[in-house]
Amino acid sequence: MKNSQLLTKIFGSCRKPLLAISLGCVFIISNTSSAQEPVRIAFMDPLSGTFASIGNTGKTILEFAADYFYNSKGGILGGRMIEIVPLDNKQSPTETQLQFRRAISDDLHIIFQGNSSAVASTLSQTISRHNRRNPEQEVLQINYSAVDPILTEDNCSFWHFRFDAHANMKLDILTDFIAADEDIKSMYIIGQDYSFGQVVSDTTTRLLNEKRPDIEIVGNEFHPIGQVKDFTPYVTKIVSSGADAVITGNFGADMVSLARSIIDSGLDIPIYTFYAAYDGITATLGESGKDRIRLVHNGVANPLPTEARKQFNRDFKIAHPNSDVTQPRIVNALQMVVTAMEKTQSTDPYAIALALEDMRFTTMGGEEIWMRGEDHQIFQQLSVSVHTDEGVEFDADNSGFGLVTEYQVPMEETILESSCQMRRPRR
Amino acid sequence: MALLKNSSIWIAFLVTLLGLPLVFDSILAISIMNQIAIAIVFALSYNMLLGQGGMLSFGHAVYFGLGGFLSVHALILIEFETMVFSILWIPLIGGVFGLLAGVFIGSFSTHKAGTVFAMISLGIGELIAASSLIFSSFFGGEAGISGDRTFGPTFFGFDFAQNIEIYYVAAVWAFIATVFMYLFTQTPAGRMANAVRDNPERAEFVGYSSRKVRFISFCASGLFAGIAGGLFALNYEFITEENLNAATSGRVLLMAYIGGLGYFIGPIIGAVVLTLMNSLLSNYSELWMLYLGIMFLLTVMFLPRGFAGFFMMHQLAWIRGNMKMLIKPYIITGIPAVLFAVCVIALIEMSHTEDEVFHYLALELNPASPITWIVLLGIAGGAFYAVKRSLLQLNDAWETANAIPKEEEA
Amino acid sequence: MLKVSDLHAFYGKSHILQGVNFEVAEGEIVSLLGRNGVGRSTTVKTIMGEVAPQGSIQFKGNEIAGKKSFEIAHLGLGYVPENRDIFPTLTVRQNLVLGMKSNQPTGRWNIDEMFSMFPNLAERADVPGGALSGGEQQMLCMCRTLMGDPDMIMIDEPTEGLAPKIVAQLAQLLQEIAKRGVSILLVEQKLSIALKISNRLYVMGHGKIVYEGTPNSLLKADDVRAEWLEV
Amino acid sequence: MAILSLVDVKKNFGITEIIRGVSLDIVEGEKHAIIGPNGAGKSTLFHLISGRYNVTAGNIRFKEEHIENKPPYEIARMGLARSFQVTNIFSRMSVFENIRCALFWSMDYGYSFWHLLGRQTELNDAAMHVLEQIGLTDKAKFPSGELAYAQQRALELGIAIASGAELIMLDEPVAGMSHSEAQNTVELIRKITEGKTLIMVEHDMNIVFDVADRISVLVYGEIIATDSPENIRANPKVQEAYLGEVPSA
Amino acid sequence: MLEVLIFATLNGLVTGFLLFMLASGLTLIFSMMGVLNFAHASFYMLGAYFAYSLSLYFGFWTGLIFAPIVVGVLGAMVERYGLRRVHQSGHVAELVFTFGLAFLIEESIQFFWGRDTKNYQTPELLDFPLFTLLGQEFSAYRGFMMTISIGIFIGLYYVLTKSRVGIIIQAAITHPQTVSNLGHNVPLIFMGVFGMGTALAGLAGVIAGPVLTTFPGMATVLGSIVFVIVVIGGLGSLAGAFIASLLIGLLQSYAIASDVGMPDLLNLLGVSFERGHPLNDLWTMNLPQIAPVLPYLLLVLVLIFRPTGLMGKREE
Repeated sequence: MKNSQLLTKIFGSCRKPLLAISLGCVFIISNTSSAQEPVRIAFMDPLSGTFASIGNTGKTILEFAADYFYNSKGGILGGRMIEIVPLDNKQSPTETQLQFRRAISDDLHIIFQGNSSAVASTLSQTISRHNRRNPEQEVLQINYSAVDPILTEDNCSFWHFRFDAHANMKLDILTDFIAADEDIKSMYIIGQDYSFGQVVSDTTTRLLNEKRPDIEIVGNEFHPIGQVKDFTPYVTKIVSSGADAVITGNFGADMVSLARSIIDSGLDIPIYTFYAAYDGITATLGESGKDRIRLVHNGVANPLPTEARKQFNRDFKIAHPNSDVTQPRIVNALQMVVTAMEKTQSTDPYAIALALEDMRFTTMGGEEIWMRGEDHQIFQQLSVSVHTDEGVEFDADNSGFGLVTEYQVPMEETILESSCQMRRPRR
Repeated sequence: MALLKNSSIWIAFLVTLLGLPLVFDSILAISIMNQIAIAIVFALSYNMLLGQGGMLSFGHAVYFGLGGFLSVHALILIEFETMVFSILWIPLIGGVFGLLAGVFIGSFSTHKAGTVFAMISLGIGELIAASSLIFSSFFGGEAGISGDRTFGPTFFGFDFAQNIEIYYVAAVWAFIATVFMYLFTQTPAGRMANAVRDNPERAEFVGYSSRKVRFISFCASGLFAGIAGGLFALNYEFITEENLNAATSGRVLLMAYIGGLGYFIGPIIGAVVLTLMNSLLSNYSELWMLYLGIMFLLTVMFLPRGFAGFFMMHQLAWIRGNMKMLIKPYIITGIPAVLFAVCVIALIEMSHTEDEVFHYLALELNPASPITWIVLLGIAGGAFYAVKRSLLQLNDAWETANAIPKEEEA
Repeated sequence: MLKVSDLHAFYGKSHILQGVNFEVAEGEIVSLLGRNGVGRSTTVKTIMGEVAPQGSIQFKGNEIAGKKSFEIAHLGLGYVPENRDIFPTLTVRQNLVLGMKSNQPTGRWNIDEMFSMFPNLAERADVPGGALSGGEQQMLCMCRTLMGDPDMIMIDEPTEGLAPKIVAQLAQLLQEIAKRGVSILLVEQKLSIALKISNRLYVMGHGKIVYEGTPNSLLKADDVRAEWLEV
Repeated sequence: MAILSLVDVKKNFGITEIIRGVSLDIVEGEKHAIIGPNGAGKSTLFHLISGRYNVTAGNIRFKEEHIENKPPYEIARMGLARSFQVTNIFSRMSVFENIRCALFWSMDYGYSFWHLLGRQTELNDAAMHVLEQIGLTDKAKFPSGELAYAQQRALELGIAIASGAELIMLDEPVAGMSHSEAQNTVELIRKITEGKTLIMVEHDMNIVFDVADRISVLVYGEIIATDSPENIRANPKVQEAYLGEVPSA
Repeated sequence: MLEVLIFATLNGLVTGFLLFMLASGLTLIFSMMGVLNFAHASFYMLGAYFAYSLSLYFGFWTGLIFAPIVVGVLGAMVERYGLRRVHQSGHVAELVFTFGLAFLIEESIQFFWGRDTKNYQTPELLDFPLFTLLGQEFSAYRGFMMTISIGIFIGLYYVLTKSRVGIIIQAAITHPQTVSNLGHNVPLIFMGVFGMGTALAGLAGVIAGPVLTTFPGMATVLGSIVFVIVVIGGLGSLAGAFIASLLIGLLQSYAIASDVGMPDLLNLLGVSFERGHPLNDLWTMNLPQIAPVLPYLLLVLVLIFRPTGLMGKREE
C-alpha cells in the first residue's frame, strides 16, 4: 500500500537497532522478489483544485494505457508490472517542488507531467538542478502537454522530453490553415496575460505577416488569467473591430467563457484555438459552437485512422464511460518510454534518455513519430479539427459533439529549427 | 541568559530543530521539515499582527512574497557575481525588504485596526498579486523566477547543494527569528501592542499613540515575514506569484488561527499541523481539502482559541490536580467521536470512489452494496448519539474539575 | 400583575441588583425612585430580559425570568427606554407601525386614535423620527409601545430633559393610560411627577429597595429623602 | 492657581448641543467633584478635557498650555490621567502588565523595542509599588479580565495614577459597588491622590461630600453652580435640578 | 466608436446590476452582524449549481425559482447553526468562520458536481438577439438579466422602505434590542435577512451561471470584488453599494473598451523608451490589461482618503 510506504519513508532509517534489523529483514525479503517489483512511474498533475479535471483525465488515460498494453500482457522487462503513482501538484509551481521531493523520496525516477508551462519550466529546472547535484539519483521528465517553445529551445534540458508539438509548431499549421482561407481579411488575437498567451500573440502576428501580409491584425488583447468575470466587453471590441476571425490560446473556464460570449453576441466568425474540447468544454459549447470552433492538435480526431486506435477508444470508453481519450499523446509517450526500457533492459533514466533520443516509433494510429535528439522535441502529424456533431464516431463528454479533422500536415512538414544548446551530462 | 527564564525550553526547541533530521532522514521528511521551519517563522510573524497586535490582515503574504522575490534576485546576483556574499545572509535580505514594504504600507494602513485595516490589507494584497503578473520582468510572470543557491562563497566547505544542509540553515534562522519574535513581546513596544489590541483607547490615555504602536508591530511583522520569504527562496531556489497572493495569505491566517491566536506557541502548533496535513493528507485522499475545510470550521466553532487555547484551557484543572477527573470522560466521549469521524470519512470516500472494492483502514468495503451504506450510516448515527450523550457528562466533569473550591471563593 | 422577588443581576462583573423585591398591581401606577447608578434602569432592563436575571419575575402569573425580550413583550409587557430609541430614519408613522406586534391593530389603541391624542405627532406623521423634539420623541416612544397593546408598561425617566409644561402633559397622559387598565411602572429621579401620579412608590439604593410607601408617606419621611434622594 | 481652566467650552453632536458653554477653573491640589442628573454631559466633559473628543468651541488649558483638540496621548504625557466609568483595562493582560504599560511613558521607555522588560528592575519595582498601593500585589500575575469587579475598579484607578500624573480625573469610581466596597475605594482614592489635583464625577452623594473640596453642578450642558459642599447642598436650584419641584410636606 | 461606447455602457450596467445583487445581500448581512461574509460569493456559486441541476430535470425556469430558495434556506441554516454560535467568540472568529465556509463550499461543490465546467445553458425562450445596433447584438438574455436585477433593486427598495417587514428590518439593524422589546423576534429576523441575502446571491448565480460559465472557480472570481464594492460604497450603506456596483461595473467595462495605455501617454509626452528598458512592463502597460486591478486600486485609495467609504456614516 501507498500509505505504509509513506510511513517508512518518513520514519526513514530509524536509529533504533531493533527497528533497523527488522527493516533490514524486510529489505532482504523484498530484494529476493525483485523480479516482481513493479516499474513505478510518477504522474504529476493537478488532481485536486480548479484544474483537477484535466489532470484526472490524464491519469486515467495513463493508467488505462499501462494496463491495456503491458500489465494485462504480463508486464515489461520480464514480468514487471507498471505502477502509476499519482502526485498532486495542484498546478502550482510551489507544490510541484514539494511533490518532486516526494517523488525522489519515493524512489520515482520517471515523471509524467503536462499541465501548465509554468509548472513544466519549474519542474525542468528543478530536475536539472537535482540531477546535477545527485548524479546517481537522476529523474526524467516526460512532458506530454506543456507547449511553451522555450522548454525545447533556450531552456532545453537533457532530462526533459516533450511529446506534444510546441506552440510555434502548432501555430505554424494553424496559420497555414488560416492563410488558405481567402475570406479572412482581418484577425483578432486575444489571450491570457502570461507566457503562452504572449507566445500565441507574437508568433501569430509574425507568421500571418509572412504568409498573408494582407490580413490585418485588428486587435491584440491580453486579459488576466482566470480573473475575467464577463468576456462581453472584450467581445464588444472584437465586434467593433470588424474581425473576420479570432485566435486564442485560452484554456479552461477562460476558453469556455470567451467562446460563449462570442457566440452569444451573435458574431458569426470562426474561432481558432488550442484547448476548446473535452473536460466539459465540448458539452458546454454544444450546438452553438458547431462549425465555428477549430482546434490545432497532434494526431487525428474523427475519423480515427486505424482499427487499433478505434478499439483502444472503445475499450477505454467501456472502462471509463465518463471520460474520453483526450490526449492520445500520453499513450505515445508511455509506449516510447517502455520501448526505451525494453531496448536498454533497464529503468535507469540516463539510459532511457539516450534510447529515446532520435527514436522513431509507430503509434497505434499507424503513424511514425520522431523524437529529435538535439532538443528532445517530438515530431508528428498535426491536424486542425472542427467542433461539430456530424461524422463524429467518438464524441466528447458524451454530448454527441466532437472533433472532425479538416486539415492534416504530415510529420516532415512540421519540423522547425531549434535554438537548443543542450548541456549533456557525462557518465 | 537570565531573561529567558525558561531557557531550558529554548534549548529543547533548538535541539529538537537540529535533532529532527537524525530521526527523520528521508528526503521527504527533510522537505517537510524545511517547510515547517519556514511556516513557523511566517505564522509567528502573522501572529505578531493578529494575535499580539489585533490587526486582522488578509494580505500578509505580500511581505513574505516580496522578501522571497528579492532573495531570489539576490541569489541571481550572486550567481552572476554582481554581489559576493554567503547565501547564509539571504534571509536577512528578505527581511530587510519585508521591513521596507512594511514601513511603506504600514505608514497609511495602520491608522485604524478592525475592518478598515483588514480591507486595506485585502486590497493591497490583491493589488500586488495582480501587479506581479503584469510586471513580469521582475516577478517572472506565472512561472516566477529562479536562482541557484550553490554559488557564492561556501561555508566551512558546505555549498548548500543538499536539502539537508539548507534545513540546518533554515532551522538556525527559524530559531533566531523565533527567539527575536519572543523577545519582541518582552519589550515595551511588544507589550503596548498587546495593550492596543485589548483596548486602543485606554492605551492612548497612558500616553501612547495606538497608531504608532500598531505601525511598529506591523513593520516588525513585515521583517519576519520577509525572513520567512528569504528562507523559502533558499529552500526552493525559486518563487512565484502564488507566494504573495491571497491563497498564501489565507493559509497563514488558518495556521495562526487553528494553532491558537495570542499564545506564542499557537502559530507554531498551527504551522506544524497544517504543513503536515498539507503534505501528508493529500496522499491519502483526493478530498483532503474538503476535510481541511471541515476541520477548520469545526475548530472555529468549537475551539475558538485554537489548539493552543484548548491545551491552555486545562491549565486550571492541571494546577488544581484535577486532570484525572477529566481523563475518563474524555475517553468516553473520544471513542465514539473517533468512530463517528471514521464512519463519516468512510461514507464520503465511498461515495467518491469508482473502484468496486474500497480499501479502508484494512477493511474491504463494497460501495455497490446498500448494506455497507446502511451499516456505516447506522454506526455513524449511533456514535453521534453516544457523543451527544456523553458530552453532558464531560461537561459536568469539566465543571467539577474547574470549580472554584469553597475556601478560595471566600 | 408584576411581582419581582429576590432579583439579582450583574453587569459584567459588577453586582448591580442585590435582591430586589417589589410588585405592581393591576391598573396601578408605581414609581421606582432613586439616584443615578443605584440600579433602577437595570431593574427594568432585567425584567425586560435585556440583562440576564437571577431570581424570580412573575408577570400575570407567568415566570418570565430567562425568557427572551420579544417573548416577554408578547406576554403584554411594554417598555419605554430611557434613551427613547426612536428610529431616527423612519417616519413617525413607521415608528408607530413598528410598535404593532402584527399587521392588524388590536385592542385598546390604533394609529388614528394616537394621532387624535397627539395632534403634534399627527402633523408630523411623515417626518423622520430623528427630526422631532425631545418631548415629541418621548411621546412617540410611548405611543409606539402602546401600539403593541401592553397590559403594563415600564417607563424609564420620561421627564428627563423635558420642559415643565410637557412634564405636566405627560403626567396627565400617564393617568389616562392607567385608566384604560394599563399598569405603569415609572422609573424616576425627579420627585415632582412621581409624587403627583403614583399610587405607591419604592426608593432604591445600592441595588436594593430601601423604602416602600405612598407619596404622602415619602413626603413626610425627610430622612429617607435626605439619605437616598436629595443632593 | 488654576492647573486646568475651561473657557466657554462647547460640544455639539450633529445638531444636538451636549455642552453649552462650560467655564471652570480647577485649582491646583483641590479635590473637585462634578455632579448632575443623568444626561447632563458629565462624561462628555471628561472626554473633552482628556482629548477623546474635539471641542466645538472654546478652549481648555492645562498647566497654561492649550490642550483642546490635542490627541489623548499627548495630553496624557503632560500629566493628566483619567479613569473610565465602564471598566476600561487591558483585559487579556495580567494585572502587573496593566500597571507596567501605564508606567512606560513616564519612565521614558517610549516605543522602545530594545529594552527587555525582565531586566528593568526600576520599572518593575515601580509597578509593584503601584500594585501595593491599590492592594493587588497578590493578584499580580492574574489575568485582569478575570478579577472581581471591585478589584478591576481598583486596577482602573491604578492605571490612572501609575504614571504619577498631577491631575487625575475619575469617572464614577464607585459605580456598581456595594457599600463596603465603595468605602474602601474612597479610602484608596484619598490615599493615592494625596497632594494631587482630583476631578471626579460621582453619583453617590455621601462619597462626593466626603471627598470633595468643591463641587460643580452640571445640568444640561451648563454649570449651574460651583461651590463648597455645604453651599451646594443648600442651593435650591441644585435640589430642583435633581428632584424637580417637590411639593412641601 | 459610438457603438463601443454604448455597448460598454450596457455591459457595465449588466455587470453592475449583477454585482449589486450580491452586494446588497452582503451589505444587509454586514449591517446586521457587523461581519463581512466571505462566503457570500460561494452562495452565488451554489445558486448557479443548484439551478443547473434543477434545469436538467425541470428546465431553466424551475431552477430560477427554486434554486434561490434552496440557497436561502441553506444560508439561514448556516446563520442559525454556525454563525450564531461563532458570534460569541468575536468578530475575528466570525470572519474566519465565513472564510472557512467559503473554502468548504468550494470543495463541496467539487465533491458533488465535479471539477469541470458545467453545461448550463440559457433558456431557448431567450435565445435571440434583443436588438442589433451598428452590427452588435445585445442578447435577450442579457436584457433579461438586467430586467431581473433592476426588478430586484426596485423590489428590495420597496420592501425595505415601504413594507412593515422592511421597517422592522431597518430598525432591527440599528436598534436590535429596542425592536426585540417591542415584541419582534430579532434572531428570527436576522436569520431571515441572512437567508434573504444569500438567496439574492443565489439568484444572481442562477442568472449569471449561463453567461459567466458555471465552474468551481466562479466564486473566487467574484468574491473579493463584491467586498470591494461593499467597502467602497461605505459599510452598511445600501445606496452606497448600489453606486459602487455600477461604478465598478462601468469602470471595468470602459477600461476594457478603451485602448489607451502608457505608450499613448508617453507619445503624448514625447518620451520613448527602448524595448529592453528595465521598466519595460510599466511603459507598455495599457488600460484593458489592468482593468481587473482597478477596483482594488480604488479600494485602497478610498480607504486611505475616506475610510468610511463613499456613503458610509462618519465615525466619531
